[in-house]
Amino acid sequence: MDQTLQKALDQLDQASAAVRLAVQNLANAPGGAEAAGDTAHALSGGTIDPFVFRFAIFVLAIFVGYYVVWSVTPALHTPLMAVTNAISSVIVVGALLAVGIAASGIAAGFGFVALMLVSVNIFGGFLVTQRMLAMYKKKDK
Amino acid sequence: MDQTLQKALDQLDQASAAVRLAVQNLANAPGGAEAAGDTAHALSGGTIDPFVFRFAIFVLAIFVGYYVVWSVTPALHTPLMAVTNAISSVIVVGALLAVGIAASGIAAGFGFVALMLVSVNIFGGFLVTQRMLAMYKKKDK
Amino acid sequence: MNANFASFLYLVSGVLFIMALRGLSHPTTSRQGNLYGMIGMGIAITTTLALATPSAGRFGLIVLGLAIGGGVGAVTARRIAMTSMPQLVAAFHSLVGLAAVMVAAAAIYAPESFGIGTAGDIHAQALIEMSLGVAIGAITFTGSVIAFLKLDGRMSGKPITIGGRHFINAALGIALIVLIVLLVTSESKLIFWLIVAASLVLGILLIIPIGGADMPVVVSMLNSYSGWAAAALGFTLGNLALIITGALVGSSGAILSYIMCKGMNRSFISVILGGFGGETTAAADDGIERTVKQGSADDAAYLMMNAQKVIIVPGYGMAVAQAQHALREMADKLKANGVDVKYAIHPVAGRMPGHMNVLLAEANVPYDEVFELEDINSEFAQADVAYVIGANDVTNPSARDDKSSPIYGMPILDVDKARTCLFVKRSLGSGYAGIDNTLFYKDGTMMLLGDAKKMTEEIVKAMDH
Amino acid sequence: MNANFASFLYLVSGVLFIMALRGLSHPTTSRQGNLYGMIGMGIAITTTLALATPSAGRFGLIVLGLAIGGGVGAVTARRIAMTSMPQLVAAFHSLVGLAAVMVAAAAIYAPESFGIGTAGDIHAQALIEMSLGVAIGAITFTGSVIAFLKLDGRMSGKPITIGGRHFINAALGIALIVLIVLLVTSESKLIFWLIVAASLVLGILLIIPIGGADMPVVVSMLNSYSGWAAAALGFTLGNLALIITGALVGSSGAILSYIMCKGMNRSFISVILGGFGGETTAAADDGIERTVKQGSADDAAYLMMNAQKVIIVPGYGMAVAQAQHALREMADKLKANGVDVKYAIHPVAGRMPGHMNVLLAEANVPYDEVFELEDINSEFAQADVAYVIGANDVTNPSARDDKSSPIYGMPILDVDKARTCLFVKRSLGSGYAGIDNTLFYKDGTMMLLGDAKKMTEEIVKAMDH
Ligand SMILES: NC(=O)c1ccc[n+]([C@@H]2O[C@H](COP(=O)([O-])OP(=O)(O)OC[C@H]3O[C@@H](n4cnc5c(N)ncnc54)[C@H](OP(=O)(O)O)[C@@H]3O)[C@@H](O)[C@H]2O)c1
Ligand SMILES: NC(=O)c1ccc[n+]([C@@H]2O[C@H](COP(=O)([O-])OP(=O)(O)OC[C@H]3O[C@@H](n4cnc5c(N)ncnc54)[C@H](OP(=O)(O)O)[C@@H]3O)[C@@H](O)[C@H]2O)c1
Repeated sequence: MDQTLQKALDQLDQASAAVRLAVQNLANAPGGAEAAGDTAHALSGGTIDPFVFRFAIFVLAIFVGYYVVWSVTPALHTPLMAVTNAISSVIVVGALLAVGIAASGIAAGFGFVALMLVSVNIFGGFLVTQRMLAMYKKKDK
Repeated sequence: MDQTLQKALDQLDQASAAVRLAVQNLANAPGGAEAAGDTAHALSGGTIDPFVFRFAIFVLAIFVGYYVVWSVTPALHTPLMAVTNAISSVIVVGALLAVGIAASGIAAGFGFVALMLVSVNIFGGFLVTQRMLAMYKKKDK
Repeated sequence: MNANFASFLYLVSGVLFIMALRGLSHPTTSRQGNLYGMIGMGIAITTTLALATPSAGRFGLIVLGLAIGGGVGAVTARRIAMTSMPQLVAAFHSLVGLAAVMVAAAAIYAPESFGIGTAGDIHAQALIEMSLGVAIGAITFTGSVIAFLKLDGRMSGKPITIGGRHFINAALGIALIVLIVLLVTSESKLIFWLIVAASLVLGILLIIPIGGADMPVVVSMLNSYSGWAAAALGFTLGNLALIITGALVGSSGAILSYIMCKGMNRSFISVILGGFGGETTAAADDGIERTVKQGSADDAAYLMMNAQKVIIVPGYGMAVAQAQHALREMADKLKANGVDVKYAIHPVAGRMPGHMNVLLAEANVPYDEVFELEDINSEFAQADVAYVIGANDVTNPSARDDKSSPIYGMPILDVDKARTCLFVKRSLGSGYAGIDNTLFYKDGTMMLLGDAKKMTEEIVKAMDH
Repeated sequence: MNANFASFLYLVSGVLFIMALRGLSHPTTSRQGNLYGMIGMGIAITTTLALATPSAGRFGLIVLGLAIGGGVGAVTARRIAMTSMPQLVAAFHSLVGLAAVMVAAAAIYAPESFGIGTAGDIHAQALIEMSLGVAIGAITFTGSVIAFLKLDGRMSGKPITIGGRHFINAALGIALIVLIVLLVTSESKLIFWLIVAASLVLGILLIIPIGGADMPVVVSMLNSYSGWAAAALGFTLGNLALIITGALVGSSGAILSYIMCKGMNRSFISVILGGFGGETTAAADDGIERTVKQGSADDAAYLMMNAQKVIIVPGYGMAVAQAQHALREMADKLKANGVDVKYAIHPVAGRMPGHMNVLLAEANVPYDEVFELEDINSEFAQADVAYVIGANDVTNPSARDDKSSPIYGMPILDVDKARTCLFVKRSLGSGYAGIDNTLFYKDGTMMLLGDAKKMTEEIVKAMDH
């Protein structure tokens, strides 16, 4: 009996070891699968870090900014300063996130301060731009 | 003895079942972890389909193209046609891929044809542009 | 090579292509720009090779393909006459179109290698992107072939209009959509080739009804198409260089088409619908007796040598006659005699945007003597002679005065404001738009009937007497 | 909300911001553009709320924050005088800078909520991006506060130069880099706040040595900084709207700084190094006796009423005196009398790009009577009177003729080419650049000494006689 038991327990040990191995394999599986797809995935972008994409977007946006700002008529350079200021307050998305879902109260607090500050900008910036632009008129004939 | 053995085997069964469960959990783990990060990841872009990024890049590149082409001087519109033609042969990357690593021979064959065709363009396009541009000269004083 | 780094390099090559186009904003920076373009292409090719790491045999194939194509391209680029540019560009577009089809076919036959799934299980998104790419590519291919044939005179420039073609085209368009849906659901190679076939036919049908003279707009439009095809395949392959370049080329072609249409004061739609401007028609014989003052080369030489200021207005006829070198010689003679000589270029003179500029540059005319319409139009009033060589429509005052004229509203060069207006052309026939030019019968006009090159050479000779 | 769809919406809002700037290419499209900007912001906010789905309590907080800030902003926007624009923009920048710091702080204190890792295990990349964002944000904050104080006259405009400041700045810069490295390795909150503190100090030290008059360049530069800070946080949050907008704002500020420096013919570096142009200095008394022809309002009224063409050249003094409304009245009187009146604006007239244009627009001067330097400079030769009101440097011929002048090479308005040149200012003192204007002593010049507004009003009265 003892022998059989011993055998059974050995079996158990072996089995669990085998399973442990399988688990390990499985845990590594995603990596393994990717390695298999290899250059293919690399070329298709399957494994590309989103940072690369964001960086590309950033670079192209700088080009767009360059051209779009040079095409602004000098007569509207003051409104341009006001409106770029207004749109830079899109940082409000970070503030909203902090106030909305931050797990820590202190983070939510920072977010609330940020939210108040940029709200001044959002409303102030767009409205003052609107006020300025409303003044630019053509000769009435 | 039989009893003990039975017990041991039962234990084995239970153990393997538990491990199977663990394995399953582990297999689902990546998905599960993502689900936990939830809105957080969503906001950080962790789960964003690369298509969205590519689309953003595409849209911004259209803006850049719009501005950069309008800024081309009319005197160089013919070279512009030649050079855009040359750069559109960047499709060569697809052809290289097909010839270089395509598992199927027929795919490699298609790739080879494509490669020959765009090579005409790459060399022809840039060289003819160069030839044209070399002709534009300032008055020599 | 690391995939992230590769993507970064593809971005770099995209940016270099942007810099290439940016360089064209001025002749002095343009050569540098072209160099950026070449470097960008080099980076894209090297990166792909480094990523794919092909076997030695495959690598040999690649080198072979590049060498064959590159050789043909290089020789063509060296040999081609500047006046054949429109044809050349059309021919090159067709290659890009066909290559796009081939690349898509390779992807369908070996999806694993392109990372878009496995045979029988290709991602639906990739299939959609690919079928868009292949359809646009195939249309670009046959469309460009037709454009090439028409521009090269190997096919009549006459618009070939088939009854009910709009209906046929619409039916083909719908069929294409249905086929794409079928491809996504079935992933059948047969359907893939049906898409290719339908698109090839559509490409032909779309372009044959368009007259030869409208081909430049078509070539530019097809340029735009080849860009969108590249971008679509860029999405499939997840390649940033392709996506960025596709968008650039797509915008570029569209803008040039727009510029041409605006310069002709026609709508893009009317060009695409076709049936306009086939062969040049003879002068309308409306029964009214009109007198024309005809002059000789000697008259012209005398007039210009005694002028203070001469403005040269080249047009399509100069390109046909290859008269640019003779013209430069004539201008040199005049300048040596103290005459102020300038060139005035209408935005749609010739048959391609910038057509006249490149020909004048070929004849070594410095680009700072060549002016655009807005910059020189006010100077005609102070000019003694306007020497109009092979241009017609771009001087036609009916665009300014006659509301019923088909070109009414198109900006024109005010050659009629010059003291004397010399017209070098072979007949009193009309130009591209097929309408009569009342300027020929005006008091201050003198017609120099003959081939542009021969006439100019005779004038040069007469100047030596 | 689906994360992909949200990203798409962020892209849409980025594109709307591009359209907002694009609209400013012409006054007629500019209002539409501003509307696009508002819609873009609305989409960004709504999308974020839909993604985050805050609890009712938190939602209340958000509404409260928006309401408080929005109220303050709206009231400020309505009340602010147009002449105070430079200050206002500086003040607004400081808010964006501080908000960037606060957002970064929130991210450090609750990394899970921002998806950048867990407390104690924040991704290194996110930490780097964040510390860049927070450093630039903090510099923007204190820098803008100083700029605001100087522009608003609450602090002396004199450059405050501390000995060895370049050394201190360099040391602070190095300290910042070390701190960022430490933050990435330790993730300590203390170090985060040290970064904030060092950047706040750096912001002050960078701006106080710059003279009040150079503040516009600084404001524009800080505008650019606020953009880069937003972009850096955009990388951390993986938010497309932030990345795109940050790049737009960053470019915009940099280009405006460049335009200003070029217009002043100074290098950006020399502006940033500071120590230039504090208070306006008195006319240099070089011992040479020079005669000045002084006139009265009656003289000026007589001269202008009998002129055919008058060109008005406004400058900083018009802004100080708020003379734009009186000026418009004067122009109306002249026009009613058949005089041709135009306004000529130098690119750096006033203290802010487009400063004069916005003031004239406020006084209902139609923008098609207002011309830029290149477009009107040739017309001074045909003008009977150039009415220079509160402008000085932008007319100084030493920029054209005197190679030793600090403003040599800066383009100027050729008011000296007009038959008579009227200068309205309070003294013979110099302007922003602190250099003497030889034009005051020229034959064709008549000085109208006095406040710009009062003098113009007197001229208007005199015209009624
Ligand atoms: N540039 C573009 O991008 C573009 C694109 C599409 C369409 N177009 C159209 O093309 C036209 C261009 O105007 P254009 O004034 O340059 O040309 P045009 O109006 O087409 O006139 C060309 C003239 O050249 C003459 N000609 C032809 N061969 C000649 C030769 N060997 N020697 C001397 N004269 C010769 C012809 O008259 P004879 O037959 O009497 O000799 C003809 O009237 C416009 O209508 C424009 O809308 C331009
Ligand atoms: N626009 C920009 O973006 C910008 C940015 C940075 C720097 N700047 C610089 O600012 C300068 C602008 O030139 P500018 O010609 O407009 O101005 P300016 O050269 O600074 O001259 C302004 C003149 O206005 C007079 N003034 C001041 N208050 C007055 C009042 N109440 N009534 C009448 N006159 C008054 C002053 O003379 P009195 O004291 O004798 O009255 C002064 O000479 C340039 O040097 C430019 O480089 C411009």
